[in-house]
Amino acid sequence: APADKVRFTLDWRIEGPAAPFLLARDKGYFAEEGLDVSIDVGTGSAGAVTRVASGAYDIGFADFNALIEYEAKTPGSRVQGVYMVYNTTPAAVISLKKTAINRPADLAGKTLAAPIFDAGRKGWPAFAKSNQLAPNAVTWQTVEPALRETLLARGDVDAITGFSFTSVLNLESRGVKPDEIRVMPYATHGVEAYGNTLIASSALIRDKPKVVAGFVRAFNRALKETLANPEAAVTHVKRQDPLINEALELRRLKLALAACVVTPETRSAGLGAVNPERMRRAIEETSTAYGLSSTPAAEVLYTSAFLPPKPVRMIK
Amino acid sequence: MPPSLIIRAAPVLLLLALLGVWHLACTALAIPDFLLPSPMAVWHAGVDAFDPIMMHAQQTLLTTLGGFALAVIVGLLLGIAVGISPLIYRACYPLMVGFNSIPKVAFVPVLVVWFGIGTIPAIITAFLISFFPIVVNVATGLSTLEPELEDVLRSLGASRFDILRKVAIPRALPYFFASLKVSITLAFVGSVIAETVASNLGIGYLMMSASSTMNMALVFAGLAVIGAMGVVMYAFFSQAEQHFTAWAHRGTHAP
Amino acid sequence: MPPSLIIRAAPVLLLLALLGVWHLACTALAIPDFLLPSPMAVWHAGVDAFDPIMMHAQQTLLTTLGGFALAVIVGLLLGIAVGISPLIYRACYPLMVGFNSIPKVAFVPVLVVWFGIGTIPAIITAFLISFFPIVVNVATGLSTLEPELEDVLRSLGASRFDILRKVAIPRALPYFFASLKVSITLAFVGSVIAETVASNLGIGYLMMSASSTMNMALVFAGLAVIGAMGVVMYAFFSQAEQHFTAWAHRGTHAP
Amino acid sequence: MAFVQFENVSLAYQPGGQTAIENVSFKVDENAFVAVVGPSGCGKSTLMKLVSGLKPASEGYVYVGNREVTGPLGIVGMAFQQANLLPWRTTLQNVMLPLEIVEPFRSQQKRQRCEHEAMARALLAKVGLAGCEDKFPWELSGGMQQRASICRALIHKPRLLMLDEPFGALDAFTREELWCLMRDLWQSEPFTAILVTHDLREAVFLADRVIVMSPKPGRIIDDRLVDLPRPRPLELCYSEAFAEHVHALRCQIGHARQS
Amino acid sequence: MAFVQFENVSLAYQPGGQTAIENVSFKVDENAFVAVVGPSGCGKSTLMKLVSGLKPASEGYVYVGNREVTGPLGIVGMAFQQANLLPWRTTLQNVMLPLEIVEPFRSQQKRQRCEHEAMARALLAKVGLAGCEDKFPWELSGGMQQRASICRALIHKPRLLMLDEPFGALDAFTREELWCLMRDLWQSEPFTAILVTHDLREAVFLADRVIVMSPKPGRIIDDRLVDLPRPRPLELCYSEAFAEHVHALRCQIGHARQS
Ligand SMILES: Nc1ncnc2c1ncn2[C@@H]1O[C@H](COP(=O)(O)OP(=O)(O)OP(=O)(O)O)[C@@H](O)[C@H]1O
Ligand SMILES: Nc1ncnc2c1ncn2[C@@H]1O[C@H](COP(=O)(O)OP(=O)(O)OP(=O)(O)O)[C@@H](O)[C@H]1O
Ligand SMILES: [Mg+2]
Ligand SMILES: [Mg+2]
Repeated sequence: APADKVRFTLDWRIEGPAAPFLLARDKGYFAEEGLDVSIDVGTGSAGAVTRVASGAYDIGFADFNALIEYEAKTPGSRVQGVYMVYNTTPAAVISLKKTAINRPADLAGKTLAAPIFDAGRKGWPAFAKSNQLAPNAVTWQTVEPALRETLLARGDVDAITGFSFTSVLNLESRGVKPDEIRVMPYATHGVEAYGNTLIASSALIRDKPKVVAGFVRAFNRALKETLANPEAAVTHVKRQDPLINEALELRRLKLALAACVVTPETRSAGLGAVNPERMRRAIEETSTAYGLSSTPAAEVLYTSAFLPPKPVRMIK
Repeated sequence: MPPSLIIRAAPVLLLLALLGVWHLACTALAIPDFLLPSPMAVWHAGVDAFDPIMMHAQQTLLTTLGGFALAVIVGLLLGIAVGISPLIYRACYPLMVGFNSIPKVAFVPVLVVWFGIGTIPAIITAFLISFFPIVVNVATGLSTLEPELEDVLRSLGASRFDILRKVAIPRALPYFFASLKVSITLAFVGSVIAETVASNLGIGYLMMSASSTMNMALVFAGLAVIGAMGVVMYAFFSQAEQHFTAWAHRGTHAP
Repeated sequence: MPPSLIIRAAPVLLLLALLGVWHLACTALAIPDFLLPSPMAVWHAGVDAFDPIMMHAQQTLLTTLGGFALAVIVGLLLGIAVGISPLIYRACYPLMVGFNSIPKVAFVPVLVVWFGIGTIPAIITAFLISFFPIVVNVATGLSTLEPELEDVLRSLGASRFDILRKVAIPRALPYFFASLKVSITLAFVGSVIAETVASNLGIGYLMMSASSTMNMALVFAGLAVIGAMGVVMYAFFSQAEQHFTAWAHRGTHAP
Repeated sequence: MAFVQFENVSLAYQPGGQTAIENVSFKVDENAFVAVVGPSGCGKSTLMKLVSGLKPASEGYVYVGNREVTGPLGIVGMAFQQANLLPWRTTLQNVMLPLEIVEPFRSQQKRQRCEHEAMARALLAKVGLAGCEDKFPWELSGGMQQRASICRALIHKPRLLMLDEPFGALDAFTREELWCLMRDLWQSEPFTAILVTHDLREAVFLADRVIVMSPKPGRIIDDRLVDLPRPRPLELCYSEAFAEHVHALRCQIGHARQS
Repeated sequence: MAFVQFENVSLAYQPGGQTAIENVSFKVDENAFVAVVGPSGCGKSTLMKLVSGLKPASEGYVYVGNREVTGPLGIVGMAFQQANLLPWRTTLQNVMLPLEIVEPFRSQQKRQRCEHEAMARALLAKVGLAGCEDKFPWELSGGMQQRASICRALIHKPRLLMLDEPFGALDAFTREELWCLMRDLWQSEPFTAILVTHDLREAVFLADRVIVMSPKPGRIIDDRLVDLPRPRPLELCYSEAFAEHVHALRCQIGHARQS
């Protein structure tokens, strides 16, 4: 039978964390499932959700919180999460040690820079609530993503929000020593939100569940291989985009895996799985933080139906 | 309806027609709101957020006009220099073309770091993006001056500056006004783009903020406001053009 | 050095001078590389990544030329329509101005949903951003046609189309070529911007990819390549202009 | 009905403004040669624009070839007062312009390109512009431009030839040569011609009838039959009868200017 | 030394190309009135451009007022063969243009605006253009444009007046009026004048000397003194001596065209 064509969109550019997708494609894991997957870069999670929801793409990789917001704003269940890749949100508040922001409480009255669509900035009320800060305790400075680390390094702002692995590396490339950086991940500061998930369009789930299952299976296999040997996985990133700095992307990949993929929860429940209780709380938390008018049900947002059997998903 | 009235109402009618097509397309093709909101949705979004939109629009208008004013001055001066001096023409033109092929958004971060977040980078971006059409058109207008008209002044022993002021520039005015129309639209683009990169104010910020909450109707309301401001500025230059270059358009009004 | 040689070498000399200033500024002010890399760093980045840059540049050049070709065709037709019909002028001009005040990058996501990411959105963006200067200049060129010249053809019973072809368009050529210079630069901007948002290929993608890993030298190398392509295209049109509008520039070559 | 007929024609350039010509009526028979004379600014060029349909009459009716003139006709050859050569075309290309527009030449254009070019070259040679075919208009002297523009008016053998001071920038000899050229062309293949001129000798030598206009507003104050026999040799200009016509016209114009 | 002096002057429009005038030498004394005649295309306008410094000589030397001419001088008033009025200025503004450029008027401009305007209006009235001050050039007839351009050449009372076929588009009466105007201006406040014309009667009536040129390439073939007494009334044109001059010049030109 001819391979099913699958249009897949990343949430962002070709970087280290995209390794499992590229690996699965290059090593023929998708092909083994009878899939012909094309991989396109994205411009952000919201864009990826929109792309899949509109039917322009079949499967995507996007922040679960963007999915929540999308579903709350335009109910209709066009997209569903099928495999929770990042068990925790990578969002974090990052500051320089010299500004003496040692605890979340020290943030009160400070200026934070972030793009207005940044997951950390949108999720800030949840972070604030968990750490007994008023939601309006900080002043926000809106900037383009690549600019926030520059402003922080120059001391124009006191802190930034961003994905920990991205911002730390960006700061280092601006001449900041790793030991000068303080990272406060949302995940370790009481925020229960999930991170990036595989999303599939409802139409695909309805019409070709086999395709979804095959994709997830192949991805799971690639993710485990990536966890086992990130050095080898990142070569696929380099192959896709020869311009990347392989060492840098390897660090980014390792940081991402360590922070968001390998967590106590995934160690016990396996990769891709979610805890229904936590999920309910996480959705509630995000809805409140984002100021959404409705709280979508967990079943609408996520289905575990396509997860491979637990043993296959287990990691050491 | 008498013909002159049709002509007057034409832009409004065409606008309504386009809105109608847009509306029909949205409903008929069931285009989801998050992709392309219908005109009604945009209208409601605009009305609901009227006050903030006006505040942001004011900021954008001011930065745009600031950048545009700079562009007119620099564009005129550079255009004159390029138009009258073959050396400057050869030296500067290729570089300006090269520079203008580059998306100005790439420079905004640098500007932000130097001038801080806010109005100044937006003004500079608006300037950088909009001066080139003025240069090109003014230079072309000057270099296509009929030598016969120039000779009238030359025979009087006029200085180069006199010739410029009395013949070359008036003759190049139609070119200049044509470039203003292009330039003002680019100035809007420039300031809005700069605002999307780094600003807490302006239509660019409003659009980013709206799109981050998937409020596409508000994004399009912002776009509509920019478009409207562009039209107002155009109307203004159009008046000026009619006043200053009626002689060149004399053929158009013939019965 | 004889004067003609100076004039020939002028753009290169000016370029070298600017690179010198840039270099000095970078070293003297100790501007960090992640903000504004020095010309040497850009050069090395460009040489190191020569092959991928060429591949991306080829993609960008092709999409740009595609969009630009569309823009020339549509711009000419619209410009002619606007230039000869007062009704179309009144109806379309304000809307076009409004439309062009809007940053085209706002439409790219919509285009992506319809056409997928890749070449087509980039071509369309390049087209959308670059047709307007052509419309404006062609329309201005046509409407400033001297009625005396038009009468020459009218007295022969020439059709409107004949008049257009034999008098109005040749007379408007200097305007047209001026607009091409502006338009090609905008087409590059358009395709690069679209590539930064929606493409796996092209200089725009390269720049985004480089900037997300803070390789600013590579970003600027990309910018330089775009600029160089812009200059090459300009040189091409410049040749065509000299060939087709020598009559209009006759004053410039007078001894 | 006459070939060209004006019925109470008035024209104001600005609607409701001053009239350039007022209440003008006259007829021109087919294949007649009519000259129009009058002081500067009296409306001669305006009259030409009305006949050729370049301007619509504000009042009254203009007929050409039994049809009311509502727009430019295809049968006219016109030499304007200013040469109005197209600066992006060489002299030869300028002269060949009507052949690209007017039938039947237009349809023959592809096949008979060489014949057309030969025609144009021959005509240019006749007015003394041999060797200037590939020069651009701005490389020609004033008189040469004027001659090129006469060629452009003649090339397509129009049924109605309109000449607006065609020889004003020429010396007496060239001028007389061109008089003879016009005379011979007209004699061999008659056409209707209207000639505006300030040279009364030219008017009398070439025309069957001379119309005299007065200024402010332009009106016709005399319509004089020139009954000199044809063919007319140049020596006719020194005859008694010729001088009499010229003198009479001169008095008329002098009169017109005073009033 | 004479006021205007040519020494073996040649000019080729294209470097190394055909010469428009070749090896021309002549002198014009201060306050002389010289006419230049010759067949169409013989280089009269070219000569004017050389005198006024608009074109540099390819060979030879041109002196005006004891200085070699290297570029346009400030002391010239020039009426071009084409009127060349600026289309964005009204007739009055066109006429006043030299006052905005030439000293001493330029410095007085602010204070004496009204006087200047009155001067221009008076001059326009003298050439019969009263009432047309606020019209744009394209609203004027050919002859009216030409008259406006003559006013522009005269307004700043230049020491050297250059007129290139200034009366070509005018009827005989207007033309004669302007002859008299020129004569009177020159008589009351003498200036050096060079007049190009095809009208030999005009040349003889106005000038002290008539230079005859021959074409291809332009050379001077005669330099004729017109020794008619001054002041010259219009009736002089009907005198024997006048006719003789005209006839002699006519023969010269006829001769020039043949060669
Ligand atoms: N385009 C125009 N707009 C307004 N008025 C005009 C226009 N053309 C001519 N006129 C006016 O109409 C009148 C007649 O002009 P016209 O050109 O017909 O004169 P003419 O007899 O040809 O004179 P000339 O012998 O000087 O060429 C003049 O008073 C002139 O000012
Ligand atoms: N700008 C120019 N470029 C090239 N050749 C020119 C130019 N102007 C004039 N000529 C040539 O120079 C010669 C003399 O021209 P000029 O205008 O001086 O003649 P003219 O005596 O004024 O004739 P006319 O009485 O017809 O005005 C002509 O052969 C003409 O073709
Ligand atoms: Mg006339
Ligand atoms: Mg001449």
